[in-house]
Amino acid sequence: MAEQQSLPLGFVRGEPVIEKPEDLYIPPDALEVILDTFSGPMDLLLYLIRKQKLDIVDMPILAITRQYVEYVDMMQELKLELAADYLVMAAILAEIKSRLLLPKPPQEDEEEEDPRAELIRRLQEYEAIREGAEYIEQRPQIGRDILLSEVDNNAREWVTSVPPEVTLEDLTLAFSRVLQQTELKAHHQIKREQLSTRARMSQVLELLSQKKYVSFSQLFTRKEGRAGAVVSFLAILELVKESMVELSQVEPMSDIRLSLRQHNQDESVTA
Amino acid sequence: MNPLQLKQLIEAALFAHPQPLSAEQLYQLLLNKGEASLTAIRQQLKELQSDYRERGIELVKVASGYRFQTRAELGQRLAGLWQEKPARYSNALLETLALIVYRQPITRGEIEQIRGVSVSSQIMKTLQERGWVKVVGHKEVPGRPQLYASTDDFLDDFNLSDLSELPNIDTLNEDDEATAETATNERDDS
Amino acid sequence: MNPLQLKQLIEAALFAHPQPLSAEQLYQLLLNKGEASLTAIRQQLKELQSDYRERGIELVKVASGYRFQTRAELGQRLAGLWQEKPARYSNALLETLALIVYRQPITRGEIEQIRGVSVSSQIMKTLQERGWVKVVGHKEVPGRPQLYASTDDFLDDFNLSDLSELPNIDTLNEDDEATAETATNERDDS
Repeated sequence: MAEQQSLPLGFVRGEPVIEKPEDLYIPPDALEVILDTFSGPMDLLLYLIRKQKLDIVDMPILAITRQYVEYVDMMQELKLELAADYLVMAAILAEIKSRLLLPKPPQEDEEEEDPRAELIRRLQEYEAIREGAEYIEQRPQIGRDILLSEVDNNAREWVTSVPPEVTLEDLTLAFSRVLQQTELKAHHQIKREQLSTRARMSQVLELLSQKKYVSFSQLFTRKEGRAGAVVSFLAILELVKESMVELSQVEPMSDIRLSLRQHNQDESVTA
Repeated sequence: MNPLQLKQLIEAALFAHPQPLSAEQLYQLLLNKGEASLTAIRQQLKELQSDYRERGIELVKVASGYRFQTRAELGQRLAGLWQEKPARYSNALLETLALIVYRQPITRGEIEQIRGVSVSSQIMKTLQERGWVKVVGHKEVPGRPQLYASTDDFLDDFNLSDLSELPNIDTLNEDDEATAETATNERDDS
Repeated sequence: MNPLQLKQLIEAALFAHPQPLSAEQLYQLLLNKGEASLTAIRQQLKELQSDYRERGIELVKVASGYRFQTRAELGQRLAGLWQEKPARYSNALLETLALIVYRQPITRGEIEQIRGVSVSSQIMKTLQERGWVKVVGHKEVPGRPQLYASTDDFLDDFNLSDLSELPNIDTLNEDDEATAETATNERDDS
């Protein structure tokens, strides 16, 4: 970009403010703009170096330090909320400057001993990252340069839902959790019957929901043997006890009939 | 703007815009004055429709304008893209199921009493839709609550031929009160 | 399935699916056993890319797969379709992102050291919310700071299929002149 050389430091009442290299002067109003513009002390430092069209390795530490400190002082004077990081950098610069001013004259061929070396390395790394940031920024971005779409389709109508899997282990674990919970409670009404009895209770109830009556003897089959008969008998007793079924016998010695317990009109009003 | 550029622009706009766009909207939203006529847009829309005639998507005109959509015949095949992995059932559902299986026939109120929390209608609905649980009657107490039991489908799905094959995990053996009330047949619990 | 049918199916799937799809995903989600090979899918993807070479939308490969998208050159013109301007990211955010992308895995402390300024939590939050950055581990130094890296979503959102597509930044300091000239012109965003 061509306007790079006359890059304004900021804008005061619409007028661009351009820094004079010799005499640093920043109009107060521009400072907030500056603070927003620089992403940190490294950015400001890099800016000051480039301002003089110098390479990082040739950084004139005295001049740069003076300018940097002037910026920072100005910011502080104006009581702008200045990140402490700017002061840290000022201290680093001051330290380098003082080391350079020590009587030991710096030699051209002793680059490693240059007190600026560490800062230069950091600036170079920072500059590389700035470049990387720019590469990223210039990439075609979703939403800015590139748009995506989910084109209308009727596919969802065809999606069948797959119900979750449950294993027997999941189920027994769930049951033991329930049992543990109930054990923790002081008293509970959980009754412990053999599962076969409970299952038989369900079967009898189901039978009764289809037929009005089921004869007692129908509930016992020879095939099941003695154990089966016990299960059926206990199931019937339990059903009677829980007021789910009624037993009736028309006359002595006739077959006992099971029916669903007739529900009491008065009781059912509650709902 | 030459016809090819115009076509590309219209194509991209219709692709990216979530709602259908009419020729007039395309004209107003995309073009500066004098760049192309409405007629030119209509012409390109026609060309686009023909370009996509043999493709997996088509450009159709609906009431509010033009839009791309996938070819209807492909819907069934594309369903695979949205076929979700089965989720997991909540603990609440599993515990409810476990209680119905192990304590059937049981009312919702009894399940709630044991679990100490209310059972959502959604859970009962899910269990019944899954075919694992059914209503086998009503308990003759006020309100005549439904009695739930497990189904044959439940046995099939869990690869059981009979409920007695379920692991016995009664941990309340030492509970005297409960034992006193217990039927004592076929004791095989440890 | 003949090649044309396969191509149409892939095309429709990529148009309809909100996220990119890899050849493997297309194979798994769309096809029944024996209908077409993975190689056949790759072949059709190649053909589709060439079919769309001259169109307003293009088929590109990004990190997580293939997707159709509008041609980048049209982005500015298509902006007319939307009221809102896309967000611009601050230099601070872009520098932080660049450090994570180019110097990953990296700790927050290392980012702060290079940038010379503390990294605001807001920036890290934004980067993570966008899904561009994730924690990949901890550095085994006192405090075990988190190590950040870039994600596939970052690559997808910046139209990259691989990090190596980004220009190298480590050669910069060798040609001094060029760098010093170019890097300052980002300032005029006031």
